[in-house]
Amino acid sequence: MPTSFLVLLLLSLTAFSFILGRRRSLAVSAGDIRKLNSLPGYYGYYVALWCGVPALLIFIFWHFFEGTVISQLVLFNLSEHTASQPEQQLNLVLNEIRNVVYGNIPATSVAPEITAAANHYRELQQISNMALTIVTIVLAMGCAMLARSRIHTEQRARNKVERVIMIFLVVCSSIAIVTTLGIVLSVLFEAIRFFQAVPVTNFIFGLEWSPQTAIRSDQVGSSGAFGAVPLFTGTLLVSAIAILVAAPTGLMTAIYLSEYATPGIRSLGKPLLEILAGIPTVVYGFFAALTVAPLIRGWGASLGLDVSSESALAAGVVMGIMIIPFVSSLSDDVINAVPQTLRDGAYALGATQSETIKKVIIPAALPGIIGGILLAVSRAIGETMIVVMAAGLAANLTANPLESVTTVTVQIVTLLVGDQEFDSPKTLAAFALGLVLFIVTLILNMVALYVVRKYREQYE
Amino acid sequence: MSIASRKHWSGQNILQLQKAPATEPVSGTLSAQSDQRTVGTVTVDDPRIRCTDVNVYYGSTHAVKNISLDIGRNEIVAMIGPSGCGKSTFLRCLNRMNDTIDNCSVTGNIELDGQDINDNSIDVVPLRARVGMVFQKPNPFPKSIYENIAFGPRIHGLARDKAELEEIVITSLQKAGLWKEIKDCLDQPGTSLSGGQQQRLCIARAIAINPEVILMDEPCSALDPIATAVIEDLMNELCTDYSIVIVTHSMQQAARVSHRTAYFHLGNLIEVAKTEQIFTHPIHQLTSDYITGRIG
Amino acid sequence: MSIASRKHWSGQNILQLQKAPATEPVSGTLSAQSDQRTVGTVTVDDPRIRCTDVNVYYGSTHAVKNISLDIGRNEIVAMIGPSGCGKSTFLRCLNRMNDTIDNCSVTGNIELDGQDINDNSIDVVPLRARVGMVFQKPNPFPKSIYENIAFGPRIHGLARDKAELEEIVITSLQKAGLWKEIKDCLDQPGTSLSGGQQQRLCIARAIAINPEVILMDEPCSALDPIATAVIEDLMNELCTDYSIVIVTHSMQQAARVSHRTAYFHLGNLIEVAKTEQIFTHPIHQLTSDYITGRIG
Amino acid sequence: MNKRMPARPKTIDRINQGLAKRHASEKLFHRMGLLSLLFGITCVAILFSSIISKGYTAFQQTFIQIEVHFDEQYFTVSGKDNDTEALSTADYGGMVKQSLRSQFPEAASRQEKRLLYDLVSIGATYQLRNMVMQDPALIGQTTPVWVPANDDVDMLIKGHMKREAPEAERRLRDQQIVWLDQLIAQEQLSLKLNTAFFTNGDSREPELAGIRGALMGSILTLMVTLLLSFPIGVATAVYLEEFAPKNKWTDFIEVNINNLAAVPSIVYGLLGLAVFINFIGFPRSAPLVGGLVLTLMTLPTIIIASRAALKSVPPSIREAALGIGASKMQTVFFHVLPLAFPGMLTGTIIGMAQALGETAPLLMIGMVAFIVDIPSGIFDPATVLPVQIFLWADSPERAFVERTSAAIMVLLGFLIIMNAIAVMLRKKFERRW
Amino acid sequence: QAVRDYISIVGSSTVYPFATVVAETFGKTTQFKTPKIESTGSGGGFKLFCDGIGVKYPDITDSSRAIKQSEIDMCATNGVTDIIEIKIGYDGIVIANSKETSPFGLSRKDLFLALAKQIPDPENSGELTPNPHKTWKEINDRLPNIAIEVLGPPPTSGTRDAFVELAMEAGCSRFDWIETLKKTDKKQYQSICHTIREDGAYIEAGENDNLIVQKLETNPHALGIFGFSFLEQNTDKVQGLAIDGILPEFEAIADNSYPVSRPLFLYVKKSHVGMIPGIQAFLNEFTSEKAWGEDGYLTDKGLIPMTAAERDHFTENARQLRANIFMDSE
Ligand SMILES: Nc1ncnc2c1ncn2[C@@H]1O[C@H](COP(=O)(O)OP(=O)(O)OP(=O)(O)O)[C@@H](O)[C@H]1O
Ligand SMILES: Nc1ncnc2c1ncn2[C@@H]1O[C@H](COP(=O)(O)OP(=O)(O)OP(=O)(O)O)[C@@H](O)[C@H]1O
Ligand SMILES: [Mg+2]
Ligand SMILES: [Mg+2]
Ligand SMILES: O=P([O-])([O-])[O-]
Repeated sequence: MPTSFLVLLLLSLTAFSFILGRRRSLAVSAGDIRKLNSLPGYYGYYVALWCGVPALLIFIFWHFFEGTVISQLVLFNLSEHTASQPEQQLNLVLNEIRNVVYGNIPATSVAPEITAAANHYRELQQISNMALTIVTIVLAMGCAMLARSRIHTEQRARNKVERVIMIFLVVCSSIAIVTTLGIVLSVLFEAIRFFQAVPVTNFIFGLEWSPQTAIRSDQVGSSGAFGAVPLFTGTLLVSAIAILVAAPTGLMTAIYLSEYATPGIRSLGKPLLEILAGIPTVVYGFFAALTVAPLIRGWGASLGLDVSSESALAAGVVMGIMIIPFVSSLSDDVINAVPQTLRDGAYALGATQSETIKKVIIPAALPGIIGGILLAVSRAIGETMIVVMAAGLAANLTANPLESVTTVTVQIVTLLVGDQEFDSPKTLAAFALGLVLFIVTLILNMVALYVVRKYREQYE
Repeated sequence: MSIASRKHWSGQNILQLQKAPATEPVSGTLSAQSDQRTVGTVTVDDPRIRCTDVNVYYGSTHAVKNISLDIGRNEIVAMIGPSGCGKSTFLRCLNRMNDTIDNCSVTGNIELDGQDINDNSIDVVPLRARVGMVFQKPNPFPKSIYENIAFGPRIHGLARDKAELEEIVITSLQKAGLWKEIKDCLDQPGTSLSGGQQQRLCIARAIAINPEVILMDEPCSALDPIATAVIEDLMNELCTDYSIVIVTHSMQQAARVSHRTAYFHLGNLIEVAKTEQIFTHPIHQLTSDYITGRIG
Repeated sequence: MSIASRKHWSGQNILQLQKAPATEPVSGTLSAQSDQRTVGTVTVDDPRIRCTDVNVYYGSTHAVKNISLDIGRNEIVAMIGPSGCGKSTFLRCLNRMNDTIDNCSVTGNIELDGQDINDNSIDVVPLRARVGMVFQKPNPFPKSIYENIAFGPRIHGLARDKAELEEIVITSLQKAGLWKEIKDCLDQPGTSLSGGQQQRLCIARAIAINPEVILMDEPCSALDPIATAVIEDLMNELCTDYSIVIVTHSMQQAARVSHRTAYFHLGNLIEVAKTEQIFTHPIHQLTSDYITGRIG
Repeated sequence: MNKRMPARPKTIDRINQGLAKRHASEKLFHRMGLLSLLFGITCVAILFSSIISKGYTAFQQTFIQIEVHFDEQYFTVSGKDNDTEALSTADYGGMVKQSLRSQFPEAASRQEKRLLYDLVSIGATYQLRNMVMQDPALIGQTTPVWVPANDDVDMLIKGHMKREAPEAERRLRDQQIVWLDQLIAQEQLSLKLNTAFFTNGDSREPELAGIRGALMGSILTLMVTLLLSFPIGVATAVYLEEFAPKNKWTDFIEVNINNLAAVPSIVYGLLGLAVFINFIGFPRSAPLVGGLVLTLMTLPTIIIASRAALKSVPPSIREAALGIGASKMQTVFFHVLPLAFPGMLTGTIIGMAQALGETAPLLMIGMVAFIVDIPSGIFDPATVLPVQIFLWADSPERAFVERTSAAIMVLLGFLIIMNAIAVMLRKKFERRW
Repeated sequence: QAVRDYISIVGSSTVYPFATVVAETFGKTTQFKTPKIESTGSGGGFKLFCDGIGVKYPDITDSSRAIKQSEIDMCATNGVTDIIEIKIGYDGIVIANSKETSPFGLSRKDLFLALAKQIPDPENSGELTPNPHKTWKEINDRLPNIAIEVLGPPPTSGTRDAFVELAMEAGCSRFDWIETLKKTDKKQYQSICHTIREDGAYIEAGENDNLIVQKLETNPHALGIFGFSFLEQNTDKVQGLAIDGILPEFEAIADNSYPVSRPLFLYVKKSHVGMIPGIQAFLNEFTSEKAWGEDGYLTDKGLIPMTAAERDHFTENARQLRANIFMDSE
C-alpha cells in the first residue's frame, strides 16, 4: 500500500474513531449528556487520540529505520567481493541499487549482481510495506477499541484530552529551548577552537579586524587582527540608525493607523507596509547601494561633508525602512487592543487625542510595543545583505555614520561562504563571532525584560 | 421657566409641550416607535445646558428619542428610569462622549451656556474640561493612584508646580472620601483597588480639574452608605458653584440630593419635575408606576 | 452550632471564638495588623461551605484576615462592610477565582461539602461549575448575547440539543429579568448593552449552569428598583435549592433577602448573625456604628 | 471643605490659555502620524515602481521566425528510422543553422556564420526537438517556426542595448543588426508574451530562464514553514502566557526567545546543516530542510507577536469564562485565542514575509544552487525565489537584469497573495472592547 | 533515505556560470538529469567535497584556484583519495572604470603603490612607510589627478586572492630588496606584498560583480576589480584598463599576455564515477570542443579557453579518469 494511502487511511480511521467515541459516550449515558463527566466530543477526541497517536508514532519510527534495515539485509546478501568494499563505497553501491529499484537507471546497464540485489530490495520493501500496513492498522483499531470500551460516565475524558494538549503545548515551548541549545552547541566547539588560537581578550577587546591578512602573514594573535570591537561598534551603529528610522516612523504609523485613520485606510495601509518586511534583502541592498548611497553622498558633498561611497548611514536608513512593519504592525495590534474605556476616561477629562495616546494608550500598550521594537532591533542586528552591499566590508572603528563600517553578521557570512580554509582561525572566527553576538544580545534582552517589567502598566 | 419661551429648532417637528392633567394620566404603555411628549418643567431660566430634541441612534437602534431638557446653574438634576432606558446614552451626549462610539449618531441641539456643543467649530477639549464625567463602570488608568488624579490637572496645566499638583491630588482624594484609605499607597496601580475604591478614584479624578458641570453615571452604585454620604455631601458642596447631573437607581438618593428629577422610559423622557413633586405627585402614569414599583 | 464542635486546623493558631458581651462593645478602632475575633454565629450545622482561618494576601497587602465563616444549605448570606474591606476578595476565595491573580495568595481551609477546595487534587472546573459567580464589574464576553449565556451550558453539556439549549438561554434571561428587553436582539454583542443590562446578562449567564452555590458581588448595583426586585425574587426562589452569598451595599437589600449577614471591616470579619438580629441588636461596636452610619 | 482649590473662572481660563499650544501639538502629532504612514507607503511605492519599471519588459521576449526544413537525412543517422532515440538525438541545431543559412545566404565566412547563428537562442534546438517528438509527421516537411531570439537580440529590440553605440561597445555586430533589420522588415521578428518565464526552471540562457522552479520551491518551503511555525509558535505563546507558572525559568525562556530573534539567520543555516542534514540525514537542498530552518527562524517572531496579542486580552474575559466553570483550556481556546488571533496573524504575516525573502541560511543547506528541474515534493532539490533573485542578480548577462526584477515582481505577487489571505482573516477577528 | 540520481556539484562562484551552462546542456541533450550546482565558494566547496564518499557528499567541486595541501589531507582522512583534477580554462581579472572617464593604463607597480597598506619608503631604502598616496598622480606623473578609489572583492573571495597574487605581488617584487626578501623571509615578503590598505582607498564592495559595475556608473572616478565576463557584458558602460600596457581582451588573456588571469578547475571524486549516473558523460560534455573549445559555448559566457594542447591533455585525463592529485600541488 502506498505510504500516502496508508496515511490517509490512518487519518480516516482516526476521524472515524472520533465518531465512535462520541457515539459510545452518548450510549453509556443513554443519550443524556448531562450524566456524562465531560462533553461527548471529548470522548471522541479521547478515542481518536488513542487511535491516531500510537499508530502515527509507529509509522514514523518505522520509516526512520526501514531504509537502514532493508539496506543491511540487501548488503548482507551481496557477493563477497562487493561486500568487502569500504563502508562509504557500499553506500554508493546501495544508491546504485536503489536507482535501479526506482527505475532511474535501466537495469540492463548495471552488473547482474546489482540487478539481483535490486530485486531483493524490492521484495524486502514490499514485505516491509505490508507489515507496516498491518501493524499500524491493527494498532490503530486495537487502541481505539480499547479506549472505546473504557468509556464510562465517570471517566474524565476532558482532563485526559486537555492533558494531551498540554503536553503538546509544553513540547512546542521546549522547541525554543532546544533551538537555543542547538545554536549554542553548533557554534560553541568551533568557537572554543578559535579561542585556543586567539586569546579571548584579544578577540573581545581588540580594535583591529583583518582576518585575511592575519593568516597570510601568520601574525595571528600578535597583531591583534582578530579584534571584534570594530564589528560590534559597526553593528551597533548600523542597527542604531535603522532603529532611529524604524521606531519613530513605525510607532507613529501604528498610532495613526489605529487612532486617527479611517478603517478603510487602516485596512489598506497596514498590509501595504507589511510588504516591506518581505522584500528580499538583496533588493534592499541594491536600493541602498545604487539609490540611497549616491544620494547621501551628493547631499554630503553639497554640504561640504566627505561621505564615503559606502556609508553606514545608507545601509542603516534602508534597513530601517525594511523593519518599519515590525514596529508598525505589532504596535498597531496592541494599541488597538487597549480597551475603549481607557480612552473614554481620558477624553472625558478633556484630554486631546494626542494626549490620550501619549499618556494613556502608549503606556498601557508598552509591553507589546517594546516587543515589536525589540523584534525590529533583532532583525536589524541579524541583517546581512544590505550592509554587505551598501556599507562595505571594511572594519572601521568609527561612530561616524558617513563612513563605511561592517557588522558581525556580514563577517560571519563572508567568512563562512567565502574561500574558507580548514581549521584556520579565519573560518573559526565566524563561530566565535556568532557565540559572542549571541551572548551580547542575550544580555541586552535581559536588560530589556527588566526595563519592560518595571514600566509595565496592566490594564483592568 | 415658561414653555413658550422655548426657541424652536428648525428641521425638527416643533416641540409641543402639554401639561397633561393629573387626573387623566398618560397611557402607561408606549410603543417603541412613538414620540413621547415630556410632561413637567423641562426648561429653566438661564440654563447652563439646554437640550432640544436630542435623538441618539446606535446604528438603527433608536436609544434616545427626541429629548428636550434644561440643566440649570447650581442645580442637581437626577435621572432615573429602568435599566436600558437611555440615561447613560443621554448623559454621554452632554459632553460629546458619544463621539467615541463608532456607530452612534446624535441629532438635535445641545447648548452649553448658549453655545451649540455639537457645532463643528466647537473644541471638545475645553468642553469636556468644563463638563466632567464619571462613568458607570469605573475605569481607572493602569497607572498609580497619584497619576490617575494628576493626569487631568497636568494636561490642562492647572498646577504651577509639583507641590500645587500634589495638593490638588490630595484635596480631590479627600473630597471623594478615598484619602484615608489609600494615603499610604499612592503609588499603587489604580487597577488594584476594590470596586468601590475605583469608583471613588474616578470621582476624584473628575473633580480634580474643577469642571463646571459634572455628569455622574451611578457614582455610588458600588459604595457603602457611608462612602455614599461623603459623595452626596460633595455634590451638595459642589452645586453651589456647578451644575450636576446624576444618574441613579436609588430613589432615596435622588430624593436626598437632587433639585429636579427626570424620569426616562424606553428612550423617552417621560417627566421632569422638582424632586419633591415627582416623588409625591407624579403627573405621568408611567412615572408613578415606576416610583411605586409597579413597572417591571 | 456550638463553637466547641469546630474542628481545629493544624498549623494555624487555634481558633478561639468568644462571644463578646454586648454590654462591653469591642473597641471601635482596629490596627491593621491585629487579628480580630469574630463575634456571632460563625458556624452552622451541616454547612455547604465551611471556611476556617482564611487569609488572603495581595503581595504583602493583607486583604483578608483570618476569617472563618460557614455558609449553610438553602441559606442566603449577605456580606456588608465599607468599601475596600475585603468582601470581594473573600468571595473570590470560595470558587478559587483568586487563582487567576498573580500575586494573590490564599491560606486557610475552605471546604465545600466537606471537601477542601484548595486541595491540589481538586479539579477547579466542576468546583466553579458548582459555585457560580457574578462579578462586581459586569464582564460580558465580546460575543452575542445568546452566546454569552449558551457558553456555560454548552461546555458543561447541560443541553441535549439545540432546542434545549435555547430553552436554557431563554429561561435564564427571563429569570434575570432581561428577556423582555432583548428578546429581539439575541445576536447583538453583549458588550453593546447598557450597564444594568450587562449586569443582568452576567447574572443570567451564571444561573444558566445551575450552580449549587451562587456568589454575587453587588449584583444589583446598577439596577433600578424593579429589576432589583426581580433579582431578589430570583434569589428567594433559588435558595430553596441552593446557597447564595451576596455582597451588597444596600442594608435594605441585605435585610430583605438574606438569612444571615456578615459585617466586614478592614479585612476582618467583625460579626455574623441572623439578619434581623444584626440590624436590630448588633453586638460589636463597629457593626452598630456602620449600621447606624457612624463610621466614615 | 478646602478653600485653596483654585476658583472656577481661573480654572477654565487656565485651560483656555494652554489650549492653543495643546492643539498645535495635537495637530503636529497627527501630522507626524500621517507623514510616517506616507513615508512608509512612499518607500513601498518607490521600491515597487523601480522594480516594475525595470522588470516589466521581461514578460515579453523577442522571437524570430525561421523556415525549418525537417530533412529526413537528420533522422536516419543511426540507421534506424524514427525511433525515439533517433528523434531525440537528431541534430536539431543543424536544422536551425541550415534554415538561417538559407534565409541569409550572404553569410559566407566561418566568422559571419557564427554571427548569424548567434541570433537565435539555443532554445530553438530544444523547441524543434519537442515539436518533432510530439509529431513525427513533421519529418520531411518545411514549416515556419517562431523561435526565441538570443538574449543580446532581445536586449537590442527592447532598447536595453544602444544600437547607436560604437560597434565595440555593444555585443551585437553591425552585420547582425543589418540582418535583424531585415527580419523586422519581413515581419519575421516580434515581441511576444514570454511564457517560458513562467513555465521553465532556471537556465543560464536568459531567454530560457524561468521562475517556475523557484516559485514551486518557495511554495513547498513556505508550506512546511507555515504548517510548523504557526501552530508551534501559537502553542508556545499560549503555554508561556496562559499556563506556565511565572518564575525565573519562564523569564529565562522569554529572554531566550527574544534573543533567538537576534540570531543572524545564517547561524540557523549552520544549525540546520548540523541537525537536519548531518544528524537526521535529510537530503541537501530539499524544501523540507529549508522549511525546517525557516521555521526555527520565524518562530521567535510569531511567538513574540502572539504573546503580545495574548497579553492585551483583558483579564476580565478570562475571569468571566473561568467563573462559569470553563477549564483553562476552554477559556483559552474559546475566548482568549479568538481575541488574540489578529495579533497572532500579524506575527505570522511578518514572519512568513521574512521567511519568503530569506537567502542566507539556505546557503548553508544547499538551496543556493542551480536547479533546472521543477521540484515536485519536499524532498526534491529545490531553490527559492529570493535565491533565484540573488543568483540572477549576480549573473553577467545583461538580460538577467530585467529578469531579476521580474522575479522580484513574482515574489511580491506571491507575498501579496499570501498576505491578503491572512489580512482578510485578521480583519474578521479584529474588535475593540 | 534519499536515492540520488543526479550529479551534485559544489564550489566556486567564479566557475558557477560556466559549470551551469554545461550542466544545462548536459541535462537537455542526454538521458541524465541536470546536475545540481551549488555556489559555495571554492573553499566551501572543498570542505563539502572532502567530507566523505557516498550519496550525501558532492561528486564534483569547482574551484577558482588549485586545491591546497591541507585540503588534500582533509580529503584523504575522510577516504576521498582518488581525485581527478581538470583545468577548464582561465578567468581574467580586469580593472575597469566608467566610460565617462578617460581610460588610463596602469602598471602592476602602480597598483601595488596605490593599494598596498605599506610601501617601501622612497627616502629610506629597506624601510616601509604607511601608504601616503591619495591620488593616482602622486604615484606616477602620467596618471590623472584623481583620488584613488578602488572597488574590489573582499578578502574572503577567490578573486581577491588572485588579484593580490597576480597584480600586487608582481608589482611589489619590482622593488629589489623586497624581491630578495622572498628568499630570506617569505612571511615578511608576503605580508608586505599581500596586504591591502584599509584607509578607505580600497573599498570592499562585496562579491556581487554586477554591483561593482553599477557603482562605477554612479561614481565615475572609481576603479573596479571584477571578472572578465562582466566587462564583456557591459562594454557600453565600463572600459577595461590596460595593465602593463595590455588591454584585457579575449585574445590577450587566452595567450597569457594579459598578466592578471587565473586558471579554473574541476575536481572529481573518482569513486563516484559509475555509481552516480552520468558523471562520465558530464565530464565528456565539459571537455568537449563544442563546450570549451575556442568557439565553444563556454567562451560565449566569458571563459577564456586553454591552448589546444592543454585541452587535449585534460580531455584525456577526463576520459581516462586519471586521478592526478599529487601531494605537492600547493
Ligand atoms: N488585585 C489587587 N492587588 C492588590 N490589592 C488589591 C487587589 N484587589 C483588591 N486589593 C486591595 O484589597 C483590599 C480589599 O479589596 P476588595 O476588592 O476585596 O474590597 P471590597 O470589600 O470588595 O470593596 P468594594 O465594596 O469597594 O468592592 C482593598 O484594600 C484593595 O485595595
Ligand atoms: N454601544 C452600544 N451599541 C448599541 N446599543 C447600545 C450601546 N450602548 C447602549 N445601547 C443600547 O441603548 C439603550 C440605552 O442604553 P443606556 O446605556 O443609555 O441605558 P441606561 O439607561 O444607562 O441603562 P442602565 O441603567 O442599565 O445603565 C439600551 O437598550 C442598550 O441596549
Ligand atoms: Mg447606564
Ligand atoms: Mg468589591
Ligand atoms: O567563489 P570563489 O572561490 O571563486 O571566489
